[in-house]
Amino acid sequence: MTPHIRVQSEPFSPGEALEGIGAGAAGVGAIVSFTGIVRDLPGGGLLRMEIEHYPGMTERAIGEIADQAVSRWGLADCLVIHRYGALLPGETIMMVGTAAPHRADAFAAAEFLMDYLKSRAPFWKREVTQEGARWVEALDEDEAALGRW
Amino acid sequence: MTPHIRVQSEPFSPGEALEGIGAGAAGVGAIVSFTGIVRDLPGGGLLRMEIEHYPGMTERAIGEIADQAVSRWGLADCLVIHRYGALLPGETIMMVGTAAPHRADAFAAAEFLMDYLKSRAPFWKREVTQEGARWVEALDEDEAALGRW
Amino acid sequence: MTVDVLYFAWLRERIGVPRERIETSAPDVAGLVEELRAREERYALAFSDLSAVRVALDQELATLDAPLAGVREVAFFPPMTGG
Amino acid sequence: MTVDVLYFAWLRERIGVPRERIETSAPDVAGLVEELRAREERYALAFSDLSAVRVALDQELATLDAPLAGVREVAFFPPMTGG
Repeated sequence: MTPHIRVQSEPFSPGEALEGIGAGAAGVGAIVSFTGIVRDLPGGGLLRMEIEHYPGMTERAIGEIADQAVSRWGLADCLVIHRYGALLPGETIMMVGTAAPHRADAFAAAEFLMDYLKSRAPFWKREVTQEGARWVEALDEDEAALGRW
Repeated sequence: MTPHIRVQSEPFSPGEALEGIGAGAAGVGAIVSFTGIVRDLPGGGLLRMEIEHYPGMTERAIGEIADQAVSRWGLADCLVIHRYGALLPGETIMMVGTAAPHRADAFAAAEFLMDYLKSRAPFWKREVTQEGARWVEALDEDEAALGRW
Repeated sequence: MTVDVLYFAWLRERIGVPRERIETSAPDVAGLVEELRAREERYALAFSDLSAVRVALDQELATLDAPLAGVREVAFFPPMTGG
Repeated sequence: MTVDVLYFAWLRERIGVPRERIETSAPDVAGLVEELRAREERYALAFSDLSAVRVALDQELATLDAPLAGVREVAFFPPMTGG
Protein backbone atom coordinates (compact mmCIF):
# COMPACT_ATOMS: atom_id res chain seq x y z
CA MET A 1 0.00 0.00 0.00
CA THR A 2 1.03 3.60 -0.52
CA PRO A 3 1.56 5.58 2.70
CA HIS A 4 -0.44 8.77 3.12
CA ILE A 5 1.97 11.67 3.60
CA ARG A 6 1.11 15.30 4.22
CA VAL A 7 3.64 18.09 4.72
CA GLN A 8 1.80 21.32 5.46
CA SER A 9 1.81 24.56 7.41
CA GLU A 10 -1.93 24.44 8.15
CA PRO A 11 -3.29 22.99 11.40
CA PHE A 12 -5.05 19.63 11.19
CA SER A 13 -7.34 17.58 13.40
CA PRO A 14 -5.67 14.43 14.83
CA GLY A 15 -9.12 13.04 15.60
CA GLU A 16 -10.28 13.33 12.00
CA ALA A 17 -6.98 11.88 10.81
CA LEU A 18 -7.30 8.92 13.20
CA GLU A 19 -10.78 8.11 11.88
CA GLY A 20 -9.28 7.71 8.41
CA ILE A 21 -6.43 5.36 9.34
CA GLY A 22 -7.11 1.82 8.15
CA ALA A 23 -10.60 2.75 7.00
CA GLY A 24 -11.65 0.34 4.29
CA ALA A 25 -8.54 -1.85 4.67
CA ALA A 26 -9.18 -5.54 5.33
CA GLY A 27 -7.76 -7.48 8.27
CA VAL A 28 -6.97 -4.49 10.47
CA GLY A 29 -7.03 -5.37 14.18
CA ALA A 30 -4.77 -2.68 15.60
CA ILE A 31 -4.31 1.03 14.99
CA VAL A 32 -1.63 3.09 16.72
CA SER A 33 -1.30 6.86 16.51
CA PHE A 34 1.32 9.26 17.79
CA THR A 35 0.66 12.99 18.02
CA GLY A 36 3.46 15.47 18.74
CA ILE A 37 2.59 18.74 20.51
CA VAL A 38 4.63 21.94 20.96
CA ARG A 39 5.61 21.94 24.63
CA ASP A 40 6.34 25.14 26.47
CA LEU A 41 9.86 25.48 27.89
CA PRO A 42 10.39 24.09 31.42
CA GLY A 43 10.14 27.57 32.97
CA GLY A 44 7.56 28.80 30.42
CA GLY A 45 8.18 31.69 28.05
CA LEU A 46 8.09 29.98 24.65
CA LEU A 47 6.54 32.50 22.27
CA ARG A 48 6.52 30.16 19.30
CA MET A 49 8.28 27.23 17.68
CA GLU A 50 9.42 27.76 14.10
CA ILE A 51 9.90 24.73 11.91
CA GLU A 52 12.00 24.98 8.76
CA HIS A 53 12.09 22.18 6.22
CA TYR A 54 13.59 21.25 2.85
CA PRO A 55 10.71 21.18 0.35
CA GLY A 56 11.02 18.24 -2.00
CA MET A 57 13.47 16.28 0.10
CA THR A 58 11.02 16.30 3.02
CA GLU A 59 8.34 14.40 1.11
CA ARG A 60 10.93 12.07 -0.37
CA ALA A 61 12.62 11.27 2.96
CA ILE A 62 9.30 10.69 4.75
CA GLY A 63 8.13 8.54 1.85
CA GLU A 64 11.19 6.29 2.09
CA ILE A 65 10.85 5.93 5.86
CA ALA A 66 7.13 5.14 5.56
CA ASP A 67 7.72 2.60 2.76
CA GLN A 68 10.22 0.82 5.00
CA ALA A 69 7.70 0.69 7.86
CA VAL A 70 4.96 -0.66 5.58
CA SER A 71 7.04 -3.49 4.19
CA ARG A 72 8.83 -4.40 7.41
CA TRP A 73 5.68 -4.66 9.55
CA GLY A 74 3.13 -5.54 6.87
CA LEU A 75 1.06 -2.44 7.50
CA ALA A 76 -2.43 -2.17 6.05
CA ASP A 77 -2.22 1.61 6.34
CA CYS A 78 0.36 4.25 7.22
CA LEU A 79 -0.12 7.98 7.74
CA VAL A 80 2.41 10.74 8.35
CA ILE A 81 1.46 14.41 8.76
CA HIS A 82 4.17 16.97 9.59
CA ARG A 83 3.74 20.72 9.82
CA TYR A 84 6.23 23.50 9.21
CA GLY A 85 6.16 27.23 9.91
CA ALA A 86 5.39 29.01 13.18
CA LEU A 87 3.51 27.06 15.86
CA LEU A 88 2.29 28.13 19.30
CA PRO A 89 2.72 26.10 22.49
CA GLY A 90 -0.01 23.46 22.65
CA GLU A 91 -0.35 23.22 18.86
CA THR A 92 -0.02 19.87 17.12
CA ILE A 93 3.26 19.57 15.18
CA MET A 94 2.87 16.17 13.62
CA MET A 95 1.20 12.79 13.68
CA VAL A 96 1.89 9.25 12.57
CA GLY A 97 -0.63 6.45 12.28
CA THR A 98 -0.21 2.75 11.59
CA ALA A 99 -2.73 -0.03 10.97
CA ALA A 100 -1.86 -3.74 11.12
CA PRO A 101 -3.47 -7.08 11.91
CA HIS A 102 -1.74 -7.29 15.32
CA ARG A 103 -0.82 -4.76 17.98
CA ALA A 104 2.91 -5.51 18.26
CA ASP A 105 3.44 -4.61 14.57
CA ALA A 106 1.36 -1.43 14.76
CA PHE A 107 3.30 -0.25 17.84
CA ALA A 108 6.74 -1.13 16.47
CA ALA A 109 6.05 0.58 13.14
CA ALA A 110 4.82 3.77 14.83
CA GLU A 111 7.92 3.94 17.05
CA PHE A 112 10.19 3.26 14.09
CA LEU A 113 8.50 6.07 12.13
CA MET A 114 8.97 8.49 15.02
CA ASP A 115 12.61 7.58 15.58
CA TYR A 116 13.44 8.03 11.91
CA LEU A 117 11.37 11.18 11.34
CA LYS A 118 13.16 12.74 14.30
CA SER A 119 16.67 12.30 12.87
CA ARG A 120 16.29 11.56 9.16
CA ALA A 121 13.57 13.88 7.85
CA PRO A 122 14.83 17.38 7.00
CA PHE A 123 13.11 19.51 9.63
CA TRP A 124 14.78 22.00 11.97
CA LYS A 125 13.15 23.50 15.04
CA ARG A 126 13.83 26.98 16.37
CA GLU A 127 12.55 28.17 19.73
CA VAL A 128 11.60 31.82 20.00
CA THR A 129 11.37 33.48 23.43
CA GLN A 130 11.36 37.09 24.65
CA GLU A 131 15.15 36.79 25.02
CA GLY A 132 15.70 35.69 21.43
CA ALA A 133 15.72 32.59 19.27
CA ARG A 134 17.78 29.42 19.33
CA TRP A 135 17.97 26.36 17.10
CA VAL A 136 16.97 23.17 18.90
CA GLU A 137 19.97 20.85 19.05
CA ALA A 138 19.70 17.23 18.04
CA LEU A 139 20.08 14.87 21.00
CA ASP A 140 22.58 12.03 21.07
CA GLU A 141 19.77 9.83 22.40
CA ASP A 142 17.68 10.49 19.28
CA GLU A 143 20.50 9.32 17.05
CA ALA A 144 21.10 6.37 19.38
CA ALA A 145 17.42 5.40 19.16
CA LEU A 146 17.95 4.42 15.51
CA GLY A 147 20.26 1.66 16.68
CA ARG A 148 17.39 -0.46 17.95
CA TRP A 149 15.98 -0.93 14.44
CA MET B 1 -4.09 12.50 37.78
CA THR B 2 -7.09 10.19 37.67
CA PRO B 3 -7.28 7.99 34.56
CA HIS B 4 -10.43 8.22 32.46
CA ILE B 5 -12.02 4.78 32.25
CA ARG B 6 -15.13 3.79 30.33
CA VAL B 7 -16.59 0.27 30.17
CA GLN B 8 -19.58 0.29 27.87
CA SER B 9 -21.52 -1.67 25.27
CA GLU B 10 -22.19 1.39 23.08
CA PRO B 11 -19.97 2.26 20.11
CA PHE B 12 -17.68 5.27 20.49
CA SER B 13 -15.63 7.50 18.20
CA PRO B 14 -11.85 7.00 18.55
CA GLY B 15 -11.33 10.35 16.83
CA GLU B 16 -13.43 12.23 19.36
CA ALA B 17 -11.73 10.36 22.18
CA LEU B 18 -8.27 11.22 20.82
CA GLU B 19 -9.14 14.92 20.72
CA GLY B 20 -9.83 14.78 24.47
CA ILE B 21 -6.59 13.08 25.52
CA GLY B 22 -4.25 15.50 27.25
CA ALA B 23 -6.55 18.44 26.51
CA GLY B 24 -5.91 21.13 29.08
CA ALA B 25 -2.99 19.29 30.67
CA ALA B 26 0.29 21.22 30.91
CA GLY B 27 3.60 20.00 29.53
CA VAL B 28 2.19 17.43 27.10
CA GLY B 29 4.49 16.81 24.12
CA ALA B 30 3.44 13.31 23.10
CA ILE B 31 0.12 11.50 22.77
CA VAL B 32 -0.14 7.83 21.84
CA SER B 33 -3.38 6.00 21.09
CA PHE B 34 -4.14 2.37 20.43
CA THR B 35 -7.43 1.28 18.89
CA GLY B 36 -8.47 -2.38 18.76
CA ILE B 37 -10.76 -3.54 15.95
CA VAL B 38 -12.74 -6.78 15.52
CA ARG B 39 -10.91 -8.66 12.77
CA ASP B 40 -12.68 -11.18 10.60
CA LEU B 41 -11.37 -14.75 10.77
CA PRO B 42 -8.52 -15.60 8.33
CA GLY B 43 -10.93 -17.30 5.93
CA GLY B 44 -13.81 -14.92 6.69
CA GLY B 45 -17.11 -15.99 8.19
CA LEU B 46 -17.10 -14.23 11.56
CA LEU B 47 -20.73 -13.30 12.24
CA ARG B 48 -19.96 -11.45 15.46
CA MET B 49 -17.62 -11.26 18.42
CA GLU B 50 -19.27 -11.45 21.83
CA ILE B 51 -17.43 -9.95 24.77
CA GLU B 52 -18.38 -10.98 28.30
CA HIS B 53 -17.01 -9.15 31.33
CA TYR B 54 -17.20 -9.08 35.12
CA PRO B 55 -19.02 -5.87 36.06
CA GLY B 56 -17.42 -4.22 39.05
CA MET B 57 -14.14 -6.09 38.83
CA THR B 58 -13.62 -4.81 35.27
CA GLU B 59 -13.57 -1.15 36.32
CA ARG B 60 -11.46 -1.96 39.36
CA ALA B 61 -8.86 -4.00 37.42
CA ILE B 62 -8.57 -1.42 34.64
CA GLY B 63 -8.28 1.33 37.25
CA GLU B 64 -5.37 -0.40 38.97
CA ILE B 65 -3.57 -1.03 35.66
CA ALA B 66 -4.08 2.59 34.58
CA ASP B 67 -2.91 3.95 37.96
CA GLN B 68 0.28 1.95 37.58
CA ALA B 69 0.87 3.35 34.09
CA VAL B 70 0.28 6.92 35.26
CA SER B 71 2.73 6.74 38.15
CA ARG B 72 5.38 4.69 36.38
CA TRP B 73 5.61 6.90 33.29
CA GLY B 74 4.48 10.22 34.77
CA LEU B 75 1.49 10.48 32.47
CA ALA B 76 -0.36 13.78 32.17
CA ASP B 77 -3.44 11.90 30.95
CA CYS B 78 -4.58 8.33 30.54
CA LEU B 79 -7.71 6.99 28.84
CA VAL B 80 -9.09 3.45 28.60
CA ILE B 81 -12.34 2.59 26.81
CA HIS B 82 -13.40 -1.06 26.53
CA ARG B 83 -16.66 -2.35 25.09
CA TYR B 84 -18.59 -5.52 25.90
CA GLY B 85 -21.52 -7.24 24.20
CA ALA B 86 -21.89 -8.27 20.56
CA LEU B 87 -19.61 -6.58 18.01
CA LEU B 88 -19.44 -6.96 14.25
CA PRO B 89 -16.22 -7.36 12.21
CA GLY B 90 -14.69 -3.92 11.69
CA GLU B 91 -16.16 -2.47 14.87
CA THR B 92 -13.93 -0.83 17.44
CA ILE B 93 -13.54 -2.96 20.60
CA MET B 94 -11.39 -0.73 22.73
CA MET B 95 -8.94 2.13 22.92
CA VAL B 96 -6.17 3.35 25.16
CA GLY B 97 -4.61 6.80 25.13
CA THR B 98 -1.61 8.22 26.95
CA ALA B 99 -0.20 11.74 27.20
CA ALA B 100 3.29 12.52 28.49
CA PRO B 101 6.04 15.12 28.06
CA HIS B 102 8.16 12.75 25.93
CA ARG B 103 7.38 10.14 23.30
CA ALA B 104 9.20 7.17 24.86
CA ASP B 105 7.03 7.37 28.00
CA ALA B 106 3.78 7.75 26.08
CA PHE B 107 4.62 4.72 23.90
CA ALA B 108 5.79 2.53 26.78
CA ALA B 109 2.72 3.33 28.88
CA ALA B 110 0.34 2.55 26.01
CA GLU B 111 2.02 -0.81 25.34
CA PHE B 112 2.01 -1.63 29.05
CA LEU B 113 -1.72 -0.83 29.23
CA MET B 114 -2.45 -3.08 26.25
CA ASP B 115 -0.39 -5.99 27.56
CA TYR B 116 -2.08 -5.85 30.97
CA LEU B 117 -5.62 -5.26 29.68
CA LYS B 118 -5.19 -8.30 27.45
CA SER B 119 -4.41 -10.72 30.29
CA ARG B 120 -5.45 -9.03 33.53
CA ALA B 121 -8.77 -7.31 32.88
CA PRO B 122 -11.77 -9.66 33.16
CA PHE B 123 -13.00 -9.84 29.57
CA TRP B 124 -13.65 -12.98 27.56
CA LYS B 125 -14.13 -13.09 23.79
CA ARG B 126 -16.36 -15.55 21.96
CA GLU B 127 -16.33 -15.90 18.18
CA VAL B 128 -19.64 -16.72 16.53
CA THR B 129 -19.68 -18.21 13.02
CA GLN B 130 -22.26 -20.08 10.95
CA GLU B 131 -20.77 -23.32 12.32
CA GLY B 132 -21.18 -22.30 15.95
CA ALA B 133 -19.41 -20.39 18.69
CA ARG B 134 -16.08 -20.81 20.40
CA TRP B 135 -14.33 -19.04 23.25
CA VAL B 136 -11.12 -17.35 22.17
CA GLU B 137 -8.20 -18.97 23.97
CA ALA B 138 -5.58 -16.89 25.75
CA LEU B 139 -2.20 -17.05 24.02
CA ASP B 140 0.98 -18.00 25.82
CA GLU B 141 2.63 -15.03 24.10
CA ASP B 142 0.14 -12.63 25.71
CA GLU B 143 1.02 -13.93 29.16
CA ALA B 144 4.71 -13.84 28.25
CA ALA B 145 4.40 -10.20 27.14
CA LEU B 146 3.86 -9.20 30.78
CA GLY B 147 7.38 -10.33 31.55
CA ARG B 148 8.91 -7.33 29.80
CA TRP B 149 7.43 -4.95 32.37
CA MET C 1 -19.72 -19.29 55.93
CA THR C 2 -21.75 -18.15 52.93
CA VAL C 3 -20.14 -16.91 49.73
CA ASP C 4 -21.44 -15.72 46.37
CA VAL C 5 -19.76 -17.80 43.69
CA LEU C 6 -19.64 -16.35 40.14
CA TYR C 7 -18.76 -18.13 36.91
CA PHE C 8 -17.76 -16.58 33.59
CA ALA C 9 -17.28 -17.66 29.98
CA TRP C 10 -17.13 -21.44 29.45
CA LEU C 11 -17.13 -22.09 33.21
CA ARG C 12 -20.51 -20.36 33.35
CA GLU C 13 -21.73 -22.38 30.36
CA ARG C 14 -20.60 -25.72 31.78
CA ILE C 15 -22.00 -25.11 35.25
CA GLY C 16 -25.17 -23.62 33.84
CA VAL C 17 -25.61 -20.62 36.16
CA PRO C 18 -23.81 -17.26 36.29
CA ARG C 19 -23.80 -17.10 40.08
CA GLU C 20 -25.01 -18.97 43.15
CA ARG C 21 -24.86 -18.62 46.91
CA ILE C 22 -22.89 -21.42 48.55
CA GLU C 23 -22.49 -22.55 52.15
CA THR C 24 -18.93 -23.75 52.66
CA SER C 25 -16.49 -24.65 55.39
CA ALA C 26 -13.48 -24.78 53.05
CA PRO C 27 -10.46 -22.91 54.41
CA ASP C 28 -9.20 -21.88 50.99
CA VAL C 29 -10.09 -21.70 47.29
CA ALA C 30 -8.72 -25.17 46.57
CA GLY C 31 -10.98 -26.59 49.27
CA LEU C 32 -14.00 -24.82 47.78
CA VAL C 33 -13.17 -26.24 44.36
CA GLU C 34 -13.03 -29.75 45.88
CA GLU C 35 -16.48 -29.26 47.43
CA LEU C 36 -17.89 -28.05 44.12
CA ARG C 37 -16.34 -30.92 42.16
CA ALA C 38 -17.95 -33.43 44.54
CA ARG C 39 -21.39 -31.90 44.00
CA GLU C 40 -22.31 -32.87 40.46
CA GLU C 41 -20.85 -33.98 37.16
CA ARG C 42 -21.14 -30.48 35.61
CA TYR C 43 -18.88 -29.01 38.32
CA ALA C 44 -16.39 -31.87 38.00
CA LEU C 45 -16.30 -31.18 34.25
CA ALA C 46 -15.91 -27.42 34.64
CA PHE C 47 -13.05 -27.83 37.12
CA SER C 48 -11.36 -30.81 35.45
CA ASP C 49 -8.33 -28.77 34.34
CA LEU C 50 -7.38 -26.25 37.00
CA SER C 51 -4.52 -24.88 34.91
CA ALA C 52 -7.24 -23.29 32.74
CA VAL C 53 -9.09 -21.75 35.69
CA ARG C 54 -8.45 -18.34 37.25
CA VAL C 55 -9.99 -17.05 40.48
CA ALA C 56 -10.80 -13.65 41.96
CA LEU C 57 -11.69 -13.03 45.61
CA ASP C 58 -13.83 -9.95 46.15
CA GLN C 59 -12.87 -8.83 42.64
CA GLU C 60 -9.10 -9.15 43.10
CA LEU C 61 -7.12 -11.85 41.29
CA ALA C 62 -5.99 -14.58 43.68
CA THR C 63 -4.49 -18.07 43.67
CA LEU C 64 -5.94 -21.47 44.58
CA ASP C 65 -4.17 -21.53 47.93
CA ALA C 66 -5.67 -18.17 49.02
CA PRO C 67 -7.70 -18.38 52.26
CA LEU C 68 -11.46 -17.77 52.11
CA ALA C 69 -11.81 -16.16 55.55
CA GLY C 70 -13.80 -12.93 55.26
CA VAL C 71 -14.35 -13.31 51.53
CA ARG C 72 -17.85 -12.55 50.22
CA GLU C 73 -17.49 -13.04 46.47
CA VAL C 74 -15.53 -15.78 44.71
CA ALA C 75 -15.32 -15.74 40.89
CA PHE C 76 -14.05 -18.53 38.63
CA PHE C 77 -13.18 -17.94 34.98
CA PRO C 78 -10.80 -18.94 32.18
CA PRO C 79 -7.67 -16.91 31.34
CA MET C 80 -8.78 -13.45 30.26
CA THR C 81 -8.86 -12.40 26.61
CA GLY C 82 -9.48 -8.66 26.63
CA GLY C 83 -7.92 -5.91 24.57
CA MET D 1 30.42 21.99 -13.23
CA THR D 2 27.60 24.08 -11.83
CA VAL D 3 25.63 23.05 -8.74
CA ASP D 4 22.82 24.59 -6.75
CA VAL D 5 23.94 24.80 -3.13
CA LEU D 6 21.24 25.06 -0.45
CA TYR D 7 21.67 25.96 3.21
CA PHE D 8 19.23 25.35 6.04
CA ALA D 9 18.75 26.42 9.67
CA TRP D 10 21.82 28.05 11.26
CA LEU D 11 23.96 27.29 8.20
CA ARG D 12 21.57 29.42 6.17
CA GLU D 13 21.68 32.15 8.80
CA ARG D 14 25.48 32.23 9.01
CA ILE D 15 26.00 32.20 5.28
CA GLY D 16 23.20 34.68 4.72
CA VAL D 17 21.50 33.13 1.70
CA PRO D 18 19.19 30.10 1.38
CA ARG D 19 20.66 28.97 -1.93
CA GLU D 20 23.20 29.96 -4.54
CA ARG D 21 24.54 28.63 -7.83
CA ILE D 22 28.21 27.69 -7.61
CA GLU D 23 30.81 26.82 -10.23
CA THR D 24 33.07 24.13 -8.81
CA SER D 25 35.72 21.66 -9.90
CA ALA D 26 35.73 19.80 -6.58
CA PRO D 27 35.59 16.01 -7.00
CA ASP D 28 33.62 15.44 -3.80
CA VAL D 29 31.63 17.15 -1.05
CA ALA D 30 34.70 17.67 1.14
CA GLY D 31 36.41 19.48 -1.75
CA LEU D 32 33.38 21.73 -2.24
CA VAL D 33 33.40 22.57 1.47
CA GLU D 34 37.08 23.54 1.21
CA GLU D 35 36.33 25.84 -1.71
CA LEU D 36 33.46 27.45 0.20
CA ARG D 37 35.54 27.89 3.37
CA ALA D 38 38.22 29.70 1.35
CA ARG D 39 35.70 32.15 -0.08
CA GLU D 40 34.77 34.33 2.87
CA GLU D 41 34.73 34.48 6.64
CA ARG D 42 31.01 33.68 6.85
CA TYR D 43 31.55 30.35 5.05
CA ALA D 44 34.58 29.51 7.20
CA LEU D 45 32.44 30.18 10.26
CA ALA D 46 29.48 28.12 9.02
CA PHE D 47 31.72 25.15 8.21
CA SER D 48 34.06 25.45 11.21
CA ASP D 49 32.72 22.27 12.88
CA LEU D 50 31.98 19.64 10.25
CA SER D 51 30.73 17.17 12.87
CA ALA D 52 27.67 19.44 13.13
CA VAL D 53 27.05 19.54 9.37
CA ARG D 54 24.98 17.09 7.34
CA VAL D 55 24.78 16.95 3.55
CA ALA D 56 22.26 15.79 0.97
CA LEU D 57 23.00 15.27 -2.73
CA ASP D 58 19.97 15.64 -4.98
CA GLN D 59 17.80 15.31 -1.87
CA GLU D 60 19.38 12.08 -0.59
CA LEU D 61 21.50 12.03 2.56
CA ALA D 62 25.19 11.57 1.77
CA THR D 63 28.60 11.79 3.39
CA LEU D 64 31.49 14.24 2.99
CA ASP D 65 33.47 11.81 0.85
CA ALA D 66 30.63 11.37 -1.66
CA PRO D 67 31.57 12.29 -5.27
CA LEU D 68 29.92 15.29 -6.90
CA ALA D 69 29.88 13.95 -10.45
CA GLY D 70 26.42 14.35 -11.98
CA VAL D 71 24.98 16.04 -8.89
CA ARG D 72 22.75 19.07 -9.47
CA GLU D 73 21.70 20.00 -5.93
CA VAL D 74 23.87 20.00 -2.80
CA ALA D 75 22.30 20.87 0.55
CA PHE D 76 24.09 21.59 3.84
CA PHE D 77 22.30 21.63 7.18
CA PRO D 78 22.67 20.79 10.88
CA PRO D 79 21.49 17.46 12.34
CA MET D 80 17.72 17.24 11.83
CA THR D 81 15.26 17.86 14.63
CA GLY D 82 11.89 16.80 13.30
CA GLY D 83 9.11 14.86 14.96
